[in-house]
This record gives sequence, structure tokens and C-alpha cells, in this order.
Amino acid sequence: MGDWLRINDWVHEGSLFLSEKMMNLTPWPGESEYIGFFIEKSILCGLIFGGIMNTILVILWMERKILGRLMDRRGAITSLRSLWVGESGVTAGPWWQKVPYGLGRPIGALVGFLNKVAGNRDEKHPTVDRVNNRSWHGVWFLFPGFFQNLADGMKFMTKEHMVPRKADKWIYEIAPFLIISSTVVILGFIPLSENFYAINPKMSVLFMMAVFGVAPLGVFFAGWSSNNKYTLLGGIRSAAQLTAYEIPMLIAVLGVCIISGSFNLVEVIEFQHQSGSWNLFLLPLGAMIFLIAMVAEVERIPFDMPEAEAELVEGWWTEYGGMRWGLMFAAEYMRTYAACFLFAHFFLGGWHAPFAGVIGSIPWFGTAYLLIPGIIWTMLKAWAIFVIFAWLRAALPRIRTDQILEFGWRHLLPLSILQLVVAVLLRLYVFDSANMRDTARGGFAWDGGFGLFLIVPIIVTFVFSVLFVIYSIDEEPGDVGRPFHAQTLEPAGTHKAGE
Amino acid sequence: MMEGGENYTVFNSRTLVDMVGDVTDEALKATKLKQLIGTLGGRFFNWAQRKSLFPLHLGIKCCALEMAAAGGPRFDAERFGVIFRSSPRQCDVMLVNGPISKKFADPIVRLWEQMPEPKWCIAMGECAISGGPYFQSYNILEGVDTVIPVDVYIPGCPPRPEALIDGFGKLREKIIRIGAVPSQERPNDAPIIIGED
Amino acid sequence: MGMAITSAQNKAAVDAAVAAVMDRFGGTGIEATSVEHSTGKHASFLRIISPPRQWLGLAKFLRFDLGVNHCSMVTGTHFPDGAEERGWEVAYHFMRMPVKNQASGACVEHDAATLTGLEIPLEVEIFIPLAKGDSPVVDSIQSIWVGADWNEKETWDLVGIEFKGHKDMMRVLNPHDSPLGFHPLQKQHKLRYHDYNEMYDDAQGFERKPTDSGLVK
Amino acid sequence: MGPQHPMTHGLWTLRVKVDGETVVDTEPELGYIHRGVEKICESRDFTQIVPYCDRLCYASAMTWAHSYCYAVEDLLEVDVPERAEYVRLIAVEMQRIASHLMWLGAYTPDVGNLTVFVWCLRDREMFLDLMQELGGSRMHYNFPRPGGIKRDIPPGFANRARAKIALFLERMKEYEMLLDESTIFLVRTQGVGYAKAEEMVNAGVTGPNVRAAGVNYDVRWAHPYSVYDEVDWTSSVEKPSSVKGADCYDRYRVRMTEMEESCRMIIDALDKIPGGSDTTYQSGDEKIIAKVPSRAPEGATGHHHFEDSRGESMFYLQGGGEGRGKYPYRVSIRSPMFITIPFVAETMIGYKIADIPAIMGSFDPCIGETDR
Repeated sequence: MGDWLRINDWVHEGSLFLSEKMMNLTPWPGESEYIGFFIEKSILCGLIFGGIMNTILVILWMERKILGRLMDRRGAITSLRSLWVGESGVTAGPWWQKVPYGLGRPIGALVGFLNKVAGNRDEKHPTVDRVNNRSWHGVWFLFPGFFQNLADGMKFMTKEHMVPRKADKWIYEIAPFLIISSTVVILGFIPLSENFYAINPKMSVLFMMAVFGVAPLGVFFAGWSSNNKYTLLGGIRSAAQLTAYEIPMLIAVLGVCIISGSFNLVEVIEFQHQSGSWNLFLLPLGAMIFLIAMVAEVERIPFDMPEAEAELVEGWWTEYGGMRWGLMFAAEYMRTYAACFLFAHFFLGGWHAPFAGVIGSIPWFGTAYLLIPGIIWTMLKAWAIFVIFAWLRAALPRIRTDQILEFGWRHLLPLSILQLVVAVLLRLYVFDSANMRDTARGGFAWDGGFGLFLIVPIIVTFVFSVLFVIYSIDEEPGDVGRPFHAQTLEPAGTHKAGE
Repeated sequence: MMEGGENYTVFNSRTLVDMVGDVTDEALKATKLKQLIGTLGGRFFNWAQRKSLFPLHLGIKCCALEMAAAGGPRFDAERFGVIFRSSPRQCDVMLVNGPISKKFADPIVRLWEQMPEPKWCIAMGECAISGGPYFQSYNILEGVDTVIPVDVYIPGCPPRPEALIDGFGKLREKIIRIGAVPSQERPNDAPIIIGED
Repeated sequence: MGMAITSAQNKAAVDAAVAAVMDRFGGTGIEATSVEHSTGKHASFLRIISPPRQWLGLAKFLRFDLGVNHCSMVTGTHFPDGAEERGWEVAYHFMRMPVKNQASGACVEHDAATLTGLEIPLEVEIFIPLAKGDSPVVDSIQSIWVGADWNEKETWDLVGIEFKGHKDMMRVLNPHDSPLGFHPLQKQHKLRYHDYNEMYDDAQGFERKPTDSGLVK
Repeated sequence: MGPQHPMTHGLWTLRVKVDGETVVDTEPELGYIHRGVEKICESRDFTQIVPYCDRLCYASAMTWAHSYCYAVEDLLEVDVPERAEYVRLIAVEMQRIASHLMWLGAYTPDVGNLTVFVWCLRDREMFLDLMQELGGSRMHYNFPRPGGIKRDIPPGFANRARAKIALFLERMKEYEMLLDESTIFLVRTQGVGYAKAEEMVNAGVTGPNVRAAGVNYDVRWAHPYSVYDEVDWTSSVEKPSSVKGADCYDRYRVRMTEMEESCRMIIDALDKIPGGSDTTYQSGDEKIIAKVPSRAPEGATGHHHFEDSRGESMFYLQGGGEGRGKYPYRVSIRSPMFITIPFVAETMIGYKIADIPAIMGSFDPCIGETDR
């Protein structure tokens, strides 16, 4: 079953064609393959990064709006409208006349036109206009609030670049770029659709996880080089926390790879489709561990201890301002976005439409349903995961560092090993590789040998849900003792072994 | 090697960069491209700057609660891109919302100097404008403008959150009028007072 | 309803306290009286006027025999025009609370009407007049009530009354670099622009320099 | 930490010495907004001081103004009309709710939850609106006068207050759902910041902080001053969980129950108010304000202990200042947080850095009153 939007193939053919034509004009026509490869990869990288970077605006906008709604607010409502109407009736005047060669005239005309269509309505009612200027009234296509982050980003570019006097200048400058470059590299390995990815090596999962671990180094660099107590503490906390959560996350991913039999992300996704069930229903525990560990990896509430606002001002990025901070801020959200994509790919079947077999068999609607490009499904799934991230942020307080570490080492790690065992057992004894199918409906490899369609995912999910409900039911409030006393009367480092 | 500001001399590339920069600058000037880019981009950057004003999360006294209320559901300053940050390095606006005592005069100047340009200062409330009810006190400065330059004054004791939001509106007007220039180069003649026009 | 101390309880407690203090300290210059508040419920409180010599003994008696366990406030006042033996005055306010350390999961479940004896809350006001002079000294009660610690610091900082035996005396409200002997609540310090004409002729401060110009940026 | 730091809820510095993540030593430093109110008040007459008292504490202006008014009535020997006492009680209890809401709103970001902060601001607006009807301003009401109150309750106030309190009691359940049932909130607050009752009392800590440790002590019943003995309420005392005293969770619970008690008190006072809650007297009517002499004789003193929303506040006034007694000779202010902050700083020793805001916030610091 294929996707009609075969961007990789199109780009491949197009660039080969282009390079052949070009190289035939030169004395080295035999080299066209390499030139074509170069062109192809450049275009693909541009497309992938452009697509993901632009949709990051959606992520930021979603977070603001969701948080705003949960908090009984509106969230940002900045729109582009103020570009032409000015602020509360104050404009910069006919600034386009300063543009040389008369190039400003079309701009002036455009501004005039926009003012007519979506400008201040009534000069007799300046208050109404002033209220309108803040918002979008009547002009829905301006996407109120969507451009707030664009404004933020552009503002960061114009801010002064400051380096603290006592900072270690080289490392201070390098750290944000270390963070953002490693983040961008991850994005290059994420396939957006069956036939739309920048690069797809055989061990892409391993590579991605390895690159995910580079950013903590940048965080630690940033914290240390700023020469500030808050950033240093933030950096150390970050390093400890990321190390603690990397391991359960890796083991959870290992479970996915074992059950899919591949370290390649595309093959993991294809396996989920062909075997007939998303990994979410086979490894619910793994999905939960992966989600929790990912929240910790991207340092969001409730695991945002490294940048805990209450005690560490802004954590490890306290001393960064201007564009460096903007970069780190963007990197933070890119990591979050990458985490959403990874979750969608590992556990939610990537670009495959949900219930493609059932809905696809409806006469007219089904055909149209199957024609929806995979890239849209990928995005939708990633955004749905991001909604969970934003929801967590609104609902939960922050955990203390020692509690974070304890939770990571003492709860997540054993659980992740348990789910690894489950994955091995499922793959070895339950999986039926003969029933893999590459049709719209997918295969039925998880019938457990009884011919009952999807019996294994249903049983696993049911058992897990029951266990989860049992676990999460509160005991009687009176019976629960308070947690152990966290006060340390002896400072750290003074303990002796064996006491 | 790490002292002063001479770190780029290690590879002696500073002169090269400067030279290339100068040549490019001349070329751009000759073709008026600089003016073109400057005017076009300037408007966009001006828009970005005035739409995203991050005030410093600095609560001094009573007005701090009105500042908090302005961030709350009823007034919701976040609608207009006013998002409070805790670190002065990441802020554009210093919102002084209380009396400046002698003990606090030094820290607030340091905070102001830690903020990157372009930056603005809003004096919120009587205490920050003139000392307010405490103007006779032995320990209070007569307004924050004795130590840092103020762009917008919001009178009231304390001003209502709407007034604060309007103050940010006035600051936007100021930015659109005189541009997002650093605080030293700003004309110092006409600070904006809410309620005058 | 009805969960407040009645005036009979109040009177009984104050009278008992007056009797106890006069019994112990009668003839040493300590005067204990029962005074009524002149508003509201007209509740009574214990007022003691004590010479500074007797103060430490009185304080220990209050704390350990009368169970006055809460030091509410220490106030110093400067009387430059007052009598020779009352150039300064320190006023203490104490409270008695019915307090015990609690076991886990328990609290004092008492009905106010059933309280008797030393369990009844009591209000104590103590005046200690000090002689005129540049350096008024009174004994510190920091070791008896921990809560008096910062109160005494503040009194020294603002009024300039020294507390003998107070460890770690420092400025708490005024800046640390205030000049030695600067205690703003002493009466020789006028309010900065106290003069009416000075206040209103140049209210905006265009011509006037603040007294601290040059000290700050 | 500080003076500009999100933890501090105002301007003050806490010097913290840490060993790794463990706090070893702390030293508070105050005075960043010391304004010399006590000195200024010596050149203001008795009515002019009320706005200064409003501005003492920015989170609970009403209670401080009332605290002063009771003290000045003690000095000037005035009896307040009973209706005025009832209105004062209503105003003070509403301010107590608003102040505790502000506390809850400031406390939850300390442990990392921004949602409750915003919700608290939302609900605080309801009570600010009610108090705005009384005083005319959003924050500094300038409402009580020596001898009574500035204005009577406006028409329809009682019904609005009842409706809003009913709504607020519903909303409190939402908060409890979000906080009490959140394991993360519990592990952040339980077992953290133990403070013993006897030590607290000896160190001068009062109010909800000491009631959280199981001490049933409240100035409102121990030294009854307004009509607190006539309305229906009980002092909200939390049973401490441990022999080590009260932890942050206890202090959170005691404030939540205190808000409920205040709601009960307001409703009851609206029912029992003499003259009925629907009538409105003119300003200056003798039913709501008594005649007050403008001068106090030399040598007269007045003081009043008052249950502020943060503990026991107190004014001590000496009459006979300048203008032949028109001004007070000495005004001394007892701020509950001034005494509490050094105690809290010692409480933190031994906990983690992340616990500093959790402990500090649970004591509800307010620097306006602390620095005066």
C-alpha cells in the first residue's frame, strides 16, 4: 500500500534529470549522479527542515492556546494586522516613501488596500478601532495569536548580544549552537511520510537516540560557562536527570525495536502496519515509559527541574539573552516536537491512517480517506501527543530533583526492563510472521494462532489497563502515611560507608 | 587571552571581517540597497519588537499584585505579547512597581544594566514615579527616574491592570514612533504619561 | 458561637497575674495594674511599669512562672522633652498562649469557656522608662524569648536603644552602610521635607536636590 | 537568592549556603523596601494614617487598616457602633479570603503549577469586586475610619456576596481536586518544612502558621475584639502529621479551611447584622461611625492585637504628638512576617534547594509589612 505523495521519488528523478542536463554541458557528463545526489539531498533537507520549522509555530501556538484555555484566558491574540494599522491609531507615517527607486509605491498601495479591507473601520469611533487593533475582529484569516512567536523570534534577532564578564566566553558561545545543531540533526532523521525523509540509514533509531544525548552536554556547557550559581545548578541537575531518564527511554525503544525486528524507523512503522496493530497496544507500558522519559528528556513540567523557575530563576539559561536564548528556546521546542514525532512513529503507526482497513472499505468515503497523504497523519499524531504535553504542563506541579532521580532509577528502570521481557516474549512466542500483509487493512500477525483477529493486542491492553486502574486507585486517605522525611541533617559528603 | 574584549585577535581575523564588512557596507550604500533593506526590514522588526515586550518579573510592592492581576484571567496581558520572564537577560521592559529605597537603588541599576538593548522602563504607580506617599521618607528615592531613564509613567496608587495594559500600548506607540532604538540614543524629551492625550 | 474568652475569665486571669507579680516583686519599684481597653469589649490587660534594673528578673518570672510565652513587640520611644528619668521608654507587649507541643495527629481541642488559670490567654504591656542620655541601655531578653531577637534589632536600628547582652546586633531595615548613630526614629531627625513651604513650593523637586544626591547613581 | 528572585514574593534576600543540593546555612536580609512609615505617621493626623496602613501590606490592605483603627480607637477612647463592627468583620474576612487566595496563587508556582495561580487570580477578582463596592478602589480601600467605617454596605451587596461565596465554595473543590489529589503536590509539600508549635510560639510566629501545628490560638477568640463572639465560626486548626510539627501541607490545609470559615462568617454576619443587610445608611450616620476626638492627650497610649491574615498584627500608638496631640507621638507596628522570616530561614536548613520556595512560600511572606 503506497502513498501517492512520493516526494522523495519526485525529487530524486527531478534532480537526476536536472544534473544530467547540466553535466552534459560540461566536460564531465559521467559525474552527474553525484551532482544529482547533492541536489536531491539539498532539496530534501530544505523541505524537511522548512516543513518542521514552520510547523513548530503551530506547536507553540497550540501550547499558548491550550494553556490559555485551561487557565481561563485567551492566550496570545497578536495578529499581523498591526503591521498596517499601527498601534492605537499611531502609525509610522508613509514610511514606504523612504524606500529608494520608488520601490515603495506598491507597498504603499498594498498598505492602503489592506487598510481598506482589514483596517480601522471608522475614524469617528477611535475607541472601537483601538480595541480592534489589539485583535482580529472580523478578519478571521489573520490567525490571531499565531504570529506571536514569529514576533518573539524576530525580536530576539535584534536584541543586543551580551556575554557576562566572568563567563567562559568560548564555551558560552558554543553551547547554544551545540544544542540547536544536535536538535536539528534529529529532525533530519525523522521521516514525515513513507516517501518523504531527508535520510534513512539502516540504524536510524540508534543514531537518533545517540544524537538526543548530545544536547545535555550543551546544557551542561551552558550552565557551567555562564559562571552563575543558578545556571551551574541547573546544568548539573539537567545532566543528572537526563542520564537517569536516558536509560529507561533507550530500553523502551529497544523493546519497540525487538518487537519490530529492526533498528530502522521506517521499517518499525511499516511493521506496525503490516502486522496489523500499533505498538501502543502491544507495549502500553513501554509507551508510557517512553512518554514519561521523553517529558523528562525535553525538560518540561513536571520534570523541568533544571529550569525550575521558583528557585533557579530560569535555570541553565538564566544568563543567556537575545538570539542565543531564542535559539535555545527554539531548540527546546524542536526537541519536544521531535519527541512527539518519535512517539507517533514508535507507537502510533507513523503515517498510516488509523482504521485504514475498516474506513477504507466504505465505498466513496473510504477511497477519499485512503488518499489523505501520510504526512498529514504524521503531523496530526504528533500534534495530538503535544496536546498531552501541554496538558501535563497545566495540570502538574514540579517534582523535586531527588524525587525525579528516585522515580527514574527505582521505578522506571525496572518497569522498562519488564516491558523489554514482555516484548521479547511476544516476538518469540506469539508473533506469527506468516500473516504479515502489505494491504490497506494490514496483516493479522497478532492473532495468537487462534485465528482471532487482534486477540493479543486486546488482551495486552486490557491487562495493562486493569493493572493501571488498580495501581492508580487511591487508598483510603487516612491510611496513607506521609512520605519519608526528606531532611538531611548531615550535609552530603560527610556520610561514612556502612552507616 | 580571555580578558578585555580582545578575544577575536587570536586568529587575527577581526581585521579581515571588518574589512569585508566595510567593503560590503560601501557597496550596499552605493546601491541604496541598505536603505531598501533597512526600511523594509526595519518595519518588520519594529513590529516584532513592539508585539513582543517581555517585562521583568520584579515585584517590589503593591503594584506587583496589579501586575500579577494583569497576567490573570480577567485582564490577560498575555494577549498582547506581554509575557513575564524572571531573568533580566531575556527581558525588554523593566516594570518598576514600587518605591526605590536606598538599599535597592544599586540592585535595580544592576538589573537594568543586565538587560540587553533595546530596553525600556515603565514606572508603574506613584511610588516609582515620585516616591508617592513616601516622598518624605528618609529611605526612599524620589522616583525611579533618579536612577534609570523611564519611558512610560503610569500614575495611580496602584494603577488598575487596564492602566498597565494601556501603558504597554503607549510604549508600543512610542516604539512605532521613534523606533526600537537603544535607550541611550532615545530622545529624552518627552516621556509618555498615561491619560494625557 | 460562644467560643470566645468571656470578660469574667479575662478579669480573673489579669487579677491573678497582678497579684502574682505584686506578690513577688512588691517594693522593688515594679508596679502592676489591671487596665481596661477603652474600646470594643473593654477587655483587661496587665500593665507593668518596671525600672530597668528589675527587668531581667521580671522577664524570667513572666516567662517561667506566668507562662507568658510569646513576645509580640518591642517598641522604643524617644522623649527629648520628657522628664529626666524618662528620656527614653521601651514598651514590651507579650501574650500568653495555651500551647503544648502536639503529638502526631492531635491538636488542642478546647472550648474557650472551660479554660482556667494559666491557660487563659493574657495580654501584657510593660513600660521601662530609661534615663535621659545619648546611649540608653536595657537588658536583652533574646535568650528568654527567641521572638524578641529581631524585634530588638529593629528597635536598635530605628530608635537606637541598645540591648545589653544581645548577640549579633545589626541593621535590619536601614542599609548596612548607614552612618553610625543614625537612628531615624529619634526625635532630632526631622522628616526629610517636613517644612510646609519646602514641600509645596517646589513639590516636583526641580530645584531641590535629594539629601542623598551623590550617594546613589 | 534575591533581591530580584521569583521565590521571594517581594524584595528581600536570602543568603543560602549549600552543600550540593542541601541547604546548610541561611541568612535573611531585609530592608529593600523600608519606607519609614512609622516616621511618616508621626506627622500625619489620625485619619491620614489610614491610607498608609492600607499600603503596609499589599495583599491584605483591609486588615491592616482595621488593625490601626482598633488601636486608635483604644487611644482615643471611642466605642464603635455595632453595625459598623459587623461591616468591618465582613470586610476583614473578605480580605482574608483574598489574601489567602493570593497566597495560594503565589505558592503553587513555587512548587511548579501555574494553573492554580491563574485560577486564584480569577477568584480573587470576585472578592476584590465586593470590596471595591465598599471602599471604591481595587486594592487600597481606605475603608475604615477611626470610630467606624467610611460607607455603609451598598444596596444589593448582601445578595452579591452570598452568590459569589457560593460560587467560590464550589471553586475551592476544584482547587482541592487539583492539589490534594495530585501525588506530585503531596510529595512536594508533605514531610517538608517541619516546624514545632512551641518553638514557633517562642519565636513569635503567629496566625495560620502556628495553627497548622495544632495550636488552637487565634486572637479573634483569645482577645475578642469585634463581634467575633457573636457570629458562627470555629478557629481552623490543623492536626499536625508528625511530632516534628507542621509541614507545608498542614499550612496549606489550614489556610484552605480558614477560607471556608471566613465564608461562613461572612454569611452569618450578613444575616445577623443589626439594621439588616438590605438597608444602607448615609455616610457619617451615627449608626456606622461614631464621633471621634481629633486630639489625643499626651501620655495616652493605645494598642490592639489583631488577627491579620498572616498572623497577629498590632499597632501601638502614643498620643500627644505635634499639633497639640493632633498627630501621634509614636506609631509602632508589629508585623507578623518580620518576626517569622528569620524563623523560616532557620527552618530551611537541612532541606534541598528545591524545598526553599516550598517552605518559604508556605509561610506566606509579605515584604510590604515586613520592611514597613
